[in-house]
Amino acid sequence: MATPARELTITVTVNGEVYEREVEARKLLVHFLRDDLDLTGTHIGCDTGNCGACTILLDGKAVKSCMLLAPQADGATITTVEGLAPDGELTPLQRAFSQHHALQCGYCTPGMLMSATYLLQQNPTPSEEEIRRGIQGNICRCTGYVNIVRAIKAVAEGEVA
Amino acid sequence: MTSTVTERKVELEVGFAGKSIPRKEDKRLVQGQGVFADDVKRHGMGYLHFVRSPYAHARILSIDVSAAEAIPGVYGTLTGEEVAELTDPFFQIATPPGAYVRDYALAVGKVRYAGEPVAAVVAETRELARDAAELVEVEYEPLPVVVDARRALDDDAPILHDECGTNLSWSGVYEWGDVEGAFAACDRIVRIKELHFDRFNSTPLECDAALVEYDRGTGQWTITTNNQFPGFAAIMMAPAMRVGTDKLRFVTHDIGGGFGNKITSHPQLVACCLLARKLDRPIQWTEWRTEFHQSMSHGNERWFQDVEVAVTADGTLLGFRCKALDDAGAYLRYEPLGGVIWAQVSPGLYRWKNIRVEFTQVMTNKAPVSPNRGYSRMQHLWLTERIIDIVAHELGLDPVEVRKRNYIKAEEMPYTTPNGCVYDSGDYARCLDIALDLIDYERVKERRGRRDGKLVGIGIGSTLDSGTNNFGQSTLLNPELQFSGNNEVATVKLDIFGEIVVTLGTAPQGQGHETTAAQVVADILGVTPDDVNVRRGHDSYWNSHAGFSGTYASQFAVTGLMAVKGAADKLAWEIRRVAAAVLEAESPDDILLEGGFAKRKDNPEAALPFMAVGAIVNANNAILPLEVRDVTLNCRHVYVPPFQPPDKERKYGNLTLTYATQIHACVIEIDEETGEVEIVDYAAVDDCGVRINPQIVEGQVHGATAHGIGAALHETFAYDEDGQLLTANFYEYHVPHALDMPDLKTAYIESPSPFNDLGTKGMGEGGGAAIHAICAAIQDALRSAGLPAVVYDSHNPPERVWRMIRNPEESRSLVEVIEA
Amino acid sequence: MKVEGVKSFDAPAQLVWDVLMDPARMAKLLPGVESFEVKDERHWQAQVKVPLGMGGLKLKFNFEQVEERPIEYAKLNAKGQGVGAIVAMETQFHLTPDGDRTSMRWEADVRVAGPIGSMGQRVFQPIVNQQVSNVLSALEAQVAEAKAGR
Amino acid sequence: MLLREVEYARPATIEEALRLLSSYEGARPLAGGQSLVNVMKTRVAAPDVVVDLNAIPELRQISVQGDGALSIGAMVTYDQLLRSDEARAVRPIVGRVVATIADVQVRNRGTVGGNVCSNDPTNHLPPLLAAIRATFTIRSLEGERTVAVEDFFQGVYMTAVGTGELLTRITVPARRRGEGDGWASLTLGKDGTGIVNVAATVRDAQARIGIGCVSAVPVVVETEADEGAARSAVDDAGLDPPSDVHASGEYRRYLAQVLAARAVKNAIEDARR
Repeated sequence: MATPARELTITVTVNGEVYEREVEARKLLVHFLRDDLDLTGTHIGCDTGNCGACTILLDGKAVKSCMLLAPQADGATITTVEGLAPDGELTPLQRAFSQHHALQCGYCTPGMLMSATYLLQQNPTPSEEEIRRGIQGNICRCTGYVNIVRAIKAVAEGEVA
Repeated sequence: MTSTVTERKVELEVGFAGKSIPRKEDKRLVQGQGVFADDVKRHGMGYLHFVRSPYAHARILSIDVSAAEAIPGVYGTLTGEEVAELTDPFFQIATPPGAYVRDYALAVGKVRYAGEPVAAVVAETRELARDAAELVEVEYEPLPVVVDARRALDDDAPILHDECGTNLSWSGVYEWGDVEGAFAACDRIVRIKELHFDRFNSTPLECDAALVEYDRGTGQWTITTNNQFPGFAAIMMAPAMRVGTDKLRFVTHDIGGGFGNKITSHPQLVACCLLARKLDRPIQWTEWRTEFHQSMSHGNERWFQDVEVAVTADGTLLGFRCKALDDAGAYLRYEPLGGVIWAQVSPGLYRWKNIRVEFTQVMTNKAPVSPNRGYSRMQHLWLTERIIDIVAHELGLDPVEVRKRNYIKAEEMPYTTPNGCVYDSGDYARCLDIALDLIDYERVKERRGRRDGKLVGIGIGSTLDSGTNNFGQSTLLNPELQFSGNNEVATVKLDIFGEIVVTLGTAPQGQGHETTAAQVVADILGVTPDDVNVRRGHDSYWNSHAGFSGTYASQFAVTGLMAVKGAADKLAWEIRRVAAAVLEAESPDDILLEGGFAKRKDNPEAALPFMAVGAIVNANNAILPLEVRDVTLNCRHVYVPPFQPPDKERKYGNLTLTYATQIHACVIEIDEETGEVEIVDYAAVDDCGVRINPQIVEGQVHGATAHGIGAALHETFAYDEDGQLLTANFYEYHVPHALDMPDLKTAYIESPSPFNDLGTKGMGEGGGAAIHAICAAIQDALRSAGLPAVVYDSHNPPERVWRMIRNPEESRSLVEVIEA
Repeated sequence: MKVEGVKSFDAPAQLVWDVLMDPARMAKLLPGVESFEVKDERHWQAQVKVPLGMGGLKLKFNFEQVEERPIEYAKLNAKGQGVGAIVAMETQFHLTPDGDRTSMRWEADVRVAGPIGSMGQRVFQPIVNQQVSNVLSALEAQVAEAKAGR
Repeated sequence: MLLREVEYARPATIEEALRLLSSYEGARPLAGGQSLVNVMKTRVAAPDVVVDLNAIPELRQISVQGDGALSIGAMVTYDQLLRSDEARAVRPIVGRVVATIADVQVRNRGTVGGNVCSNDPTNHLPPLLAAIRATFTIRSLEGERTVAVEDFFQGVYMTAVGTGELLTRITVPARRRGEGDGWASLTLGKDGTGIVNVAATVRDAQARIGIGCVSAVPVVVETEADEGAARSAVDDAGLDPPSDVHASGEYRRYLAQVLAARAVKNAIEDARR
């Protein structure tokens, strides 16, 4: 990709599956996931990179997919919310979110789960303060974060199998 | 009343209702398998992008779409001129002058707020649609703007709607009791010159969106959208589009939050419909965050002026009078209903009997307002709570004592307010005591005042969450309107293989209707919620809706669940009849529904599985005894709450069915140098009668509190003098994130509503309790530190607090106490 | 948003005035001018690309000379239209000769509409101040050139 | 969302990047993209070519130089920096401040080079690097030059990095004995966008204060290492901060004084450690 191009062919591994696609250079990664790959679990809640609804794991790191161009993901490995429980067997975080009523409308939930998953990978036993810092980049308008924090804490404390 | 009522046997206290079972919705949502409006795709669909006005007020001289249409991949455009030919202006709720407003799907001739759509472009991709939108040449002649409601009626104020000849949309005087008498009888009159309730909204994380298809053969549109009140959208859209409401099929799936903000998307939906027909292809429209902030559903901004309160020496409140000046923004899309909705809670939680409000609503060059969580009552309840704290501080009384002295008492329930509303049940003083215990009031109150650079204060917010509208209140604004009462629909059926299927008329946005409906049905049919399939969302094709169907105004627990209960009761009776006939029981009353079987009470061995009942009626009915051949096992129930039309002359009558209570208490610390407010403790006590799913109720309390905290400290839709929105995205419009939110302590009592069989009350709006509590706490912190400031605005960012600390007299000068 | 100031030139008022009234020279004052065209003696048009570190902001400017009183006062309006931004500028110059120097009092009222307007004035205001100072130093250079007969 | 058409290139070396930047007019470097991409969404900025620097390993290095100074590659992410033992050892304040920038996702992607080159007045690093006297190494095809902080920041979104040039690294002098650094800010929400940001460093009873959000470039004030002195020095600095919806110029001017005093206080405490 050493010479500038308006359209590029990219190869991305998403949730274990390899996709090769033609994309416009200007296409945001989140639109590529939602519109081109039809992985609509990754949501869009703002224009400014504030809300975190589009959070995914890019090569293992939590990032906001609305602040990357699709071609930047060429060669990368991505996990989206659809990839958390590929065989339908929910992760402890997914179960905890339901048990603790950590979601209402469910729109921020995919991004929130990706940030929480990343947090617990980095720090399996976070304090409440660390949990709040870990999800600071994800806006939820329904829950006031109260039950989200409780759900993550429950997983960290091993209360959710 | 509370104690006695809680002991009353409420049918659903046994079984699944009343339990915090995990939600049926969650499994799909935690896996990203929810279906939101922007997720829906169709072959050959075109993406719509609106061309929006950069000016807050301007004449449209010309619009040239040729350059846009010339681009390959652009399917077509729509302009205001076409809209004005193809549609009629939307129906207006107001009497003149507001009635003369001509509101269309796109600006016609003139733009009246920055961000108003003037044209729409449809193209093959989202990006291309925006590229083309940039090529639409619009020539404007900018006009002077009015952004301050207090200037809107000045002689030299620019007029938004020439047809109206004024910026006044509606005005009316409400007077109940003997106001003059109260002011004659009082010991003191407390005057408050002006208070301001700020402009914000709940900014649901998902913006408005729709996928609209047009069927040339039938002339019908299918509108797959996240509009939360399809009943209202249909009433607005069909006449404007000159079609019957059945030509508009509304479908909702999962909705990413609504909070009232998704009620008035009908203009955009009309634009989508016209383009779907014009271009003969599905139209996909998704609003972007900046567009939402600039153009959708701001909350009602309100000024309270010349407030006068009649008080006796001991702090008993006799009454108040004031002017309320409401800022509707540029168009009346649900307004002027805000001009009467507040009257559901006219005395707040207090016993004063004498109230006069001169209500005036004006239009300004700002985004149109629409319902926002706590709609119109929140503004008024903020006033009553401000009054309590200002009166208490000015008269040297304890805000807690003044509240308790004036609260309506539990033994007075049901309580008829001065304007004829009936507060069904509640125990405010008890809720307050619980809230105060949760923040350890007795200990904390010793800490108030100045403490190493911080000012510590305690605040209380007591509010009502009135639910289940009597739409007859609209006739208090416009006697000609033919609206009254309310209704909601549900169907419950037993399918051929015994599957229980429920459809609702509501359009939930996270309230867990699938779960609570299943809990109610499960108890009635003797199954588990897992056995009950509640269909997601709303679909006109289910014929499971009525005129007021939707999810708004805190009513599902009453209207929605009573419809579900009614339908489930009917189905249970039909199952019993079939079983009685087949099992040769004396009567259906001898049949018991349990574990998915219809059993003879006298002989449980004689049992018919639901599958058999479903199969016989649906596919083997020749064996059915004649007397039960009328059974359909497909039961529809329309719940109609017990309302009378209100008295238009006296503006008197019951405007809502239930009144949930929210009493909040908080402790804050203010950085004395910077004015920054930090919440160090927060408690919310809720009383919404019988709770079908306590965890869901608690979640609503958390969410409403977070919205209040955001509005009180962070969120504002601020405009500059040219009418440009200064907080048009989440970068400038800061919503609380996890570090901004304190952990919340919650508690509850249950005062069942005597006015419905479930004993439930609608809830979820929270009446803005957090705004009232934080404003009170700021004033308490300043007063406790010897600063005689008055909190005069609902929104208090650091600089405003800093100014109150530096110059408390400035805000204090808004208030005077007169010895009567 | 209003910005104003006083600038002194080492040149007689008549010369400063001529520079201000000369579209060709005005063209050289604007930041990032890509094209400049004189419609008539009162109206000019320019394509400018305001240099922002993140890539220029392209605007089409229409200038109108609304008022002038040789050689002490002139008023110039400019309306710029670009993607996401509409800029309206009202500029006034007051010239007072002092000896063989000239002091110019100037006022500019800049109004911005469109997305950039909502981008945050804390970003926008410094940008305007900066562009204005660029224009003024360019003006100084033009005056110097004119004085040197170039 | 929905950007203008743009061309994309992802060079593997600095030379390649420089060649691209100098051969295409309207080419912009794309660092973390946490600011640039958002501005491109508004279409206010629309570069013709973006040169993605994310595949140039050389720009991602953190190292300690011979003189003990910390060398931070322009493409080092905030996350990388706040985890870096070198950074913690050489100049702890850098990691402490970077840890409060935006949120986890942005810190995983956002880079120090992007932060200083965008030079949004609310950015954290400009006032901090001004206070601790960082220097900036800029490369072009012609060669390399080093710029002092005073000359680096030139305006909003404008720095000494010219067209065809690239910021390759930032050098932060090591904290010497008796030296201390402090930070104080008032933000939109906790750890949010700065309303006013202040960094201070003290040494030999002298304080050097860098103030952000009050001008197009960070303002530097030098005075005695004393809270009161800092307050009045900032007062005398005659700041004329912009007003916006979050704060008036008057309030920002006052906050600058209060926060300068706090930053100096923190720096003095830091010096004792």
